[in-house]
Amino acid sequence: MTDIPLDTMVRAAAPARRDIGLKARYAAERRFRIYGVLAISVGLAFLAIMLITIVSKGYTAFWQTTVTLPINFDEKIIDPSNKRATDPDVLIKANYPKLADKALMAKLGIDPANKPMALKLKGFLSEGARVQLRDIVVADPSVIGTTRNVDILAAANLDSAFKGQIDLNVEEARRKVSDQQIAWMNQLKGDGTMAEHFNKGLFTYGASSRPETSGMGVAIIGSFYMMVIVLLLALPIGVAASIYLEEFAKKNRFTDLIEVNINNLAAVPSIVFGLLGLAVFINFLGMPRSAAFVGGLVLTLMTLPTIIIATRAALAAVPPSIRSAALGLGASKMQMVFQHILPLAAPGILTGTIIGLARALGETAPLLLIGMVAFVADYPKTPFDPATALPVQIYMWANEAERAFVERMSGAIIILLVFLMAMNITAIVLRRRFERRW
Amino acid sequence: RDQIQVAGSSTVLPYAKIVAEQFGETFTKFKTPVVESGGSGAGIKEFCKGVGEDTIDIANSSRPIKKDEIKSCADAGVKDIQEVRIGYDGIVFATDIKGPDWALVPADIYKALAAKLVVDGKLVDNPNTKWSQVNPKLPDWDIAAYIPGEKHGTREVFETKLLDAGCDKAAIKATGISDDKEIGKTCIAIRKDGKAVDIDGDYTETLARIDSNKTGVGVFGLAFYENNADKLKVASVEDVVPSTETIASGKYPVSRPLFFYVKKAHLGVVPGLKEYVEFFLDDQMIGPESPLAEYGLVSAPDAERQSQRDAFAAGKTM
Amino acid sequence: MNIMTEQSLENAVGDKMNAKSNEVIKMRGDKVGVFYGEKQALFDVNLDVRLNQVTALIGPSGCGKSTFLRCLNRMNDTIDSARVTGKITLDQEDIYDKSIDVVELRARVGMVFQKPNPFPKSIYENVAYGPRIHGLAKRKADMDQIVESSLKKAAIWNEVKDRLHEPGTGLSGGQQQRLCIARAIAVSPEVILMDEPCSALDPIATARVEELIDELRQNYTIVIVTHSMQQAARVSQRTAMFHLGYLVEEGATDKMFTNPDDKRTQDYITGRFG
Amino acid sequence: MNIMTEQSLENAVGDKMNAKSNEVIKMRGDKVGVFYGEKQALFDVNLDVRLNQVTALIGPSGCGKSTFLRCLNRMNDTIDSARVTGKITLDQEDIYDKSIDVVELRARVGMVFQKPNPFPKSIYENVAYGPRIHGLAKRKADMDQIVESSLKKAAIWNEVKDRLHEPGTGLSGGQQQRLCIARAIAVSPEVILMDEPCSALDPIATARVEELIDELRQNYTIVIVTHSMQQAARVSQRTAMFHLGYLVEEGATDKMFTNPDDKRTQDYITGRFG
Amino acid sequence: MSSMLVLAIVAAIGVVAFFIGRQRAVAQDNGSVKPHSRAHYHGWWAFLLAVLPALLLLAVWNIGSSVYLERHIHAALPERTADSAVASEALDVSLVKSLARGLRQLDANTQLPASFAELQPLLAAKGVALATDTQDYMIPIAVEANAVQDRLGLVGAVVTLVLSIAGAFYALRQVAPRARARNNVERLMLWGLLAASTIAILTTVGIVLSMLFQTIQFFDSVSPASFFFGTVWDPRFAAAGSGGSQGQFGLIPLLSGTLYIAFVALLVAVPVGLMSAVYMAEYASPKVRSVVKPALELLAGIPTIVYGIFAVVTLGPFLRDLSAALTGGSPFIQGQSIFTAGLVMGVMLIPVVSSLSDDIITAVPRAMRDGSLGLGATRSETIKRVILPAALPGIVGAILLTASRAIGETMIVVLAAGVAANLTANPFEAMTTITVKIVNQLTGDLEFNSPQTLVAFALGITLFALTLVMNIVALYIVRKYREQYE
Ligand SMILES: Nc1ncnc2c1ncn2[C@@H]1O[C@H](COP(=O)(O)OP(=O)(O)OP(=O)(O)O)[C@@H](O)[C@H]1O
Ligand SMILES: Nc1ncnc2c1ncn2[C@@H]1O[C@H](COP(=O)(O)OP(=O)(O)OP(=O)(O)O)[C@@H](O)[C@H]1O
Ligand SMILES: [Mg+2]
Ligand SMILES: [Mg+2]
Repeated sequence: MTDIPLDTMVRAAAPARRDIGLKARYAAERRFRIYGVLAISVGLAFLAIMLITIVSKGYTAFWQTTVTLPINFDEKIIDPSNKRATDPDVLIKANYPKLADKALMAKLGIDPANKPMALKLKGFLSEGARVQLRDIVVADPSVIGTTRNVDILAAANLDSAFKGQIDLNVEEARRKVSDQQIAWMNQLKGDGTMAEHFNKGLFTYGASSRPETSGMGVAIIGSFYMMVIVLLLALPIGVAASIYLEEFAKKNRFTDLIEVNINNLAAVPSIVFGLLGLAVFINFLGMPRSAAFVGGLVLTLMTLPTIIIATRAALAAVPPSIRSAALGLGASKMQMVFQHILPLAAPGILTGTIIGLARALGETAPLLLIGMVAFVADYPKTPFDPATALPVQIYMWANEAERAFVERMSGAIIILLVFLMAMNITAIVLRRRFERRW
Repeated sequence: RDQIQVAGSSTVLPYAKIVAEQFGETFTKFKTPVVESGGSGAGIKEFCKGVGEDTIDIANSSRPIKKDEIKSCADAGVKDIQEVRIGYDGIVFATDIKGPDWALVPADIYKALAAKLVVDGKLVDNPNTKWSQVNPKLPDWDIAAYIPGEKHGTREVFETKLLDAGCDKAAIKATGISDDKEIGKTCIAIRKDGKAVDIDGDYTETLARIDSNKTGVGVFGLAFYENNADKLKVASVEDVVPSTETIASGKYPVSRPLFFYVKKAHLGVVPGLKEYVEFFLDDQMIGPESPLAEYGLVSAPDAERQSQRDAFAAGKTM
Repeated sequence: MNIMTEQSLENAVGDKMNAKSNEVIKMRGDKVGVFYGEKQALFDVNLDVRLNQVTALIGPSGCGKSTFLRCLNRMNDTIDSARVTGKITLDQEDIYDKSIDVVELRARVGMVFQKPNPFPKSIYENVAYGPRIHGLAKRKADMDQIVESSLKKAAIWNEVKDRLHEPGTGLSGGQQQRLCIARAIAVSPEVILMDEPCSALDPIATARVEELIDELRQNYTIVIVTHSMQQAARVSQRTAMFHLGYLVEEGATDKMFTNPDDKRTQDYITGRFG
Repeated sequence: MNIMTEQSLENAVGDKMNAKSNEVIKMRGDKVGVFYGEKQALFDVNLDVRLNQVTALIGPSGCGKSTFLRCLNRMNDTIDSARVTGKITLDQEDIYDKSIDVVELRARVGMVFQKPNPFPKSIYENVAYGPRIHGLAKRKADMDQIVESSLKKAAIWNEVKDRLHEPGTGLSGGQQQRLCIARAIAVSPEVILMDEPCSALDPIATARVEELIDELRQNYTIVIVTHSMQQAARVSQRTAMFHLGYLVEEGATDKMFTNPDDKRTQDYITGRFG
Repeated sequence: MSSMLVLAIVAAIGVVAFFIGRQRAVAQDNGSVKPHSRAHYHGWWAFLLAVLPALLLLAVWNIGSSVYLERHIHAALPERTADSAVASEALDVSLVKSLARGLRQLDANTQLPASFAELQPLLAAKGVALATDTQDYMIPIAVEANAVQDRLGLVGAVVTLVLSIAGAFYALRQVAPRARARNNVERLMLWGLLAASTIAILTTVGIVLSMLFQTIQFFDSVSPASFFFGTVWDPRFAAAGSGGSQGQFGLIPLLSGTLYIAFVALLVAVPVGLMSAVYMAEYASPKVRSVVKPALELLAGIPTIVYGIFAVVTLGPFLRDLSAALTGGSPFIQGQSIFTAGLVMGVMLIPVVSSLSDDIITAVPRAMRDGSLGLGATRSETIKRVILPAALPGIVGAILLTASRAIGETMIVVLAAGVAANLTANPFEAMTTITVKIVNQLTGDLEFNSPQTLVAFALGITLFALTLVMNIVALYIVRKYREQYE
């Protein structure tokens, strides 16, 4: 019926075009969009700037200068009176730095008798060499008398100098590295004895007062314990609380009270949770100080609101039709929740949990009051042993006087950010993967 | 518990850390002590909580323990406290390395930083905006001083040794304030117009401020300054350049003692506690050539160090 | 099922209201009123549901059809603000009585909803869910048997028998609705409530479901809400007309559609409103 | 309006197709197809909308009535996945042409939705919204005048004239829908599209809106989607029957309801399905 | 018998009861009556009845017996005299208690010396530290206390086990086809869920309690009026010798600093966050959205200390130099300022605002959008005139929530805004906040029981009350808004 050509068709009157200010309105439209783009750019620009500043400051921390020296495990120095068979302490107390110094002097061609020269070598190699060499000998006393190549850490100042972070224009007396040391450094650099290696120690060492031997080993373990505790406690409790509030609770004063409480706890400054932890867990319940367990409990309380809020949203997103379907079949409410709603809400709950965990992972203030901002050199074997956490390590390094720590701090921030981003991205991917459109 | 627990002052923390680390390395049968930071107050508070496994063994402090605190300690059963003075902390003024040399006297500092000055016989808000107005010999820089915040023990030293010392009490009295206490208060009140900036963080933060404001003057611990001597230039006070020597000899006026307190009841109970304290007090650690001195601790004179060792060995309590 | 029917028959003896002996009253609403908070949505509804018959509830939107239907298996309990007055009996037991367990009630009075709402699980699991929570199958084989027979009764077996372990949500709308019916049947309810079961379906699917309802009537008592007069006419034996929360008229479907007593029924059926 | 009609009359001279000279074609769909993503929802629809007549679109749920309606003022543009093929003209201009501004188009082809959707603003502001964004009133007095006349045309003036500044959401459903109609009228559209405007209303409100539509026909061209055959019969001059995305049949309403050409139309109208 | 052992036995009883219960239920189902609950519910019910009351009793018993023990020791101690060796009665009791605990570490056959001096080395060898105050007369009391404790423990264990078995039997006897085991189990589960949700309240109570005591102590020395209405924050360092706890503890400068910084932060976060949310919800293609949204959310994942360091090291100097360049001389923006802190905090809060408002904007029904677009409005007109006004209450609620976050933030302010408690209106000067002072007063070298430290707790409670009020208001607004569309 519409197969007639258009021009023969009855022409409806085209009414006069009204002026509805289109030009100005489209300009406004464009402006509005630009505001939006601007807003987003501001956010992203800040993100980029922050990431760039942090990375550019910290990436050098992942490299560490070492000096490869042929160490002669001289029995005369380690155990001059040959008592090690009877007194194992001999191997522990021996003067290991001397071994390293001797090797270095040999390498540099310094006459050991030239005392003033030898003195200038002080502070070239890390004090950590003592422990490093001792561990080799204690593990295998048969090395005594042999010569081995060992990678000895350079002292922090030399490390900085090697990386070019020390301003050589400053007069020598004001520097931590002398001109002579620089010369030696260049000599060793030339023959490849001194070189940068990937800084494994940053991940394995515990706290130390020497930058080159300090690492985040204890902090990583401590943070790991705390995250496990938070996960084990906050997830079930949070989910249970959300289920109650979302599925069972009648709207009344009591549930309002809980709701206000939860929202409020999400906004309470984190240090206040530290006060709570100190008062309740340590003073009242007598739990140990500095322990990852207590830290975990405090962070659990801090994370709970986040998890509850996310879980409730996830539960509420499950469509009512699923609920009616289950109830209509004669499932009890409990069965409905645990067999249908909860599995369907799981991705949302997981996302919320990961975000909550990420937040807990980055938290310093509450740990300050329960003794976790501390110098801990030994690995914690259980969550009840003293430990620190990643952000705490950052905080402590930030407060160090030695400059080499600043570099480590930035490195530690990068590591923490990598962890956090990994968690956040997991959450985002999870959410995207399981996002359900009902 | 097989690990010594230490808490307290963040000024003492770096020294305690060095000792703890070396202690752990030397005495392999003991674990490395745990050293918390968190401030003298919080440290002493934990210390005074009682005796037993779940309380700390040592409190580091950058000030002497107060009477009230000793009393609270006793009330909780911590009666026998051994005080150990490990050395001194010098408090220095420093500017950016590129700046001119500074020579200060307490009166300069008072005139530059006090909240109120006596001008023409009247107590008025501090009118000085440039150092050169305070003392023509000082550079023509806007006053911008980064001083320790009130939470720091250093602040107290700063107030008594510099402000109070530089304060012209007679002039204040002449304005009609008769109460000595009131005068004392006026002397140490610091201006709040942004020229004097409290720093509650550590010296790193002060350094960051100087870094970003090249005409700022910062207050540092000697140790911190020495670690950053390539960035900072130190000012002399009363023509004495601060150094471990001048401070130890008492020539440099601004310094304070550092302490730690040991719970006697824990000695011989917590493994290694006694050894730790002895190790700490050894000249190897706090002597003039020791790592702590190298880090910036001002060693006490020989006799004083010896008396500390003797007092500890004798079990002298407060 | 047979046992129960006989029982109910016995109970029905002496019932004066029902003229024909096969018209046993399975459920009865007595002065049923429903409030949502302050607002009353249903007023004094007296309505009988007869055994092995299809009762259709018709009426304009918002007149309370769904509300009444949901009273019959206490689904209204799940709405916080809802409050039911009056009395509803199932085999002469008051279903709002304390002694009645609501879960058990819902197993006896099943429900099919307007929008097909299969669980996001496999077809098999959808059907097996009810029997599983009620412990109706001791062995896997029993369960297989229940699933198969339910799907067969719901006239969907042939379409899904090769894909029992694929998700139920992957079926077409009409298939989903029949799956939901199969799911309801699987727990062997005595009464099945259906709230506009075809309104989201295409004509062909609608026809299949209507056929199915007619078959199911042999074994189950069915109450169906529909907004299509034609559908009511096609599938039901009895029709109840609601308006603004009141039951306007109730009677045999034939009579309702040819010779209604009430003007409003007349108007509604002829499309004067709604 | 009168002028236009006269003009159109002139234009209509020589039109072979339209028997009656007043049947001017206002909008025309030519092989209109709509895809939602991969899925085609509408196939090759050729349909004319005649000036100053009410065209009803009927058909079972999901057959594409709303989809077609929303093509007429390009509301489908707001759905990301939607894609329109074919050609739709308004006064012989292709509305999907680059030269056509969609904002202007929608000012000319207004729309009323299934669920009354007044803005959460005052009644006055609801009606004034359109004229304001289009800058149709220079002065406050002009605006008052537009609001009043629109509300009058929508037959709701008397009910709201004393509460113009109370929120529009506080009205009853039927009033809200008439308010939405007033809102649409206020921008003086040429065509008004209505998608099941009465489905959420009670019978009395429905009757009032139907009356209103009949009155509006004098000045506007109206396209209405309805699932009630009776409503279509009551208010429309022409009816188009959709099924599964195809236009099954189109013609004068009288003929469609008494003597449809297509078996499916017949079945649908008599309630065999849907 | 140790509590651990009792726990293990109770658990074992529970497990056995579970299996018996389930078995009985299965056995009874002969098909004649339709069982009410499935067999495993009977099992669970038996388990729960065997375990829960017993555990509850054990907990109560343990608490009760420690209270009893304390009284017992108290009664046994000799009358206190004026020159009593020990400082206080409470300390007396706790000395005995720790002595008793220590004695347990000794081998059973050790001969107990009568004097503390002899006892101490024995205990020290076991790693038990005791206060030097411990008196000789305490030793027999401690021994006696241990005996009492043992007796109480034994009775408790027996009673617990009896209760556990009784519970199991009771539940098992109930097993019957029509018994409502499922309802019972579910009721208990419900209680469990309820308990979980009360943890939020307990946490709040805990927080308040952990600050209340010290707050009261603080108000003993400083009047509430001078705290709440004081305009000067200058808690003098309790200088040695000056004995001074004087000082001015005026909340106003801190409070105004807190609010000011939060305000600046919101000034940054709200427009940026809101516009991003609008753009993302209304304009951005799914692809852009899927990249930008997570990227913005990363901002929320960066630890605040990193923001703080960024502010001090990078942004602060930059702004100062910028302002110096602008005026061509002295900078009007200080390195540390409200502006810097607010800016950085605002950036941190962008994702908070944007994700909250995103939810709210998408919650505005599509009908609103269609209504406006259908009238020929452009998208931005629709957003500005319909969507945002409709979403306004929700957005206000979101902003309040964000504000309470801003108020509670610490690390950024410490680093970026400084610690000087000024009272100024100039945003380019330094100011400080309540949270900063809480941290500082707690972690400094201040005397721990002086008002200077205690004020931290008063500040904490004030802050807590502040955020609580804001949350209540926010919740109220959001609720009202929600009702509009439901
Ligand atoms: N959960 C509820 N809370 C408050 N009021 C409700 C609720 N559910 C329904 N109502 C109201 O109760 C009345 C009856 O609703 P009901 O859903 O029973 O109508 P209906 O006849 O099923 O309509 P439809 O044909 O649209 O499904 C309506 O006015 C409705 O607004
Ligand atoms: N936004 C969308 N995305 C994808 N598919 C859609 C969308 N909107 C509609 N459809 C599909 O297009 C088809 C036609 O839908 P339409 O809404 O036009 O039907 P209708 O005739 O208006 O039905 P009803 O009477 O239920 O309103 C349906 O199959 C529907 O599922
Ligand atoms: Mg309904
Ligand atoms: Mg439609």
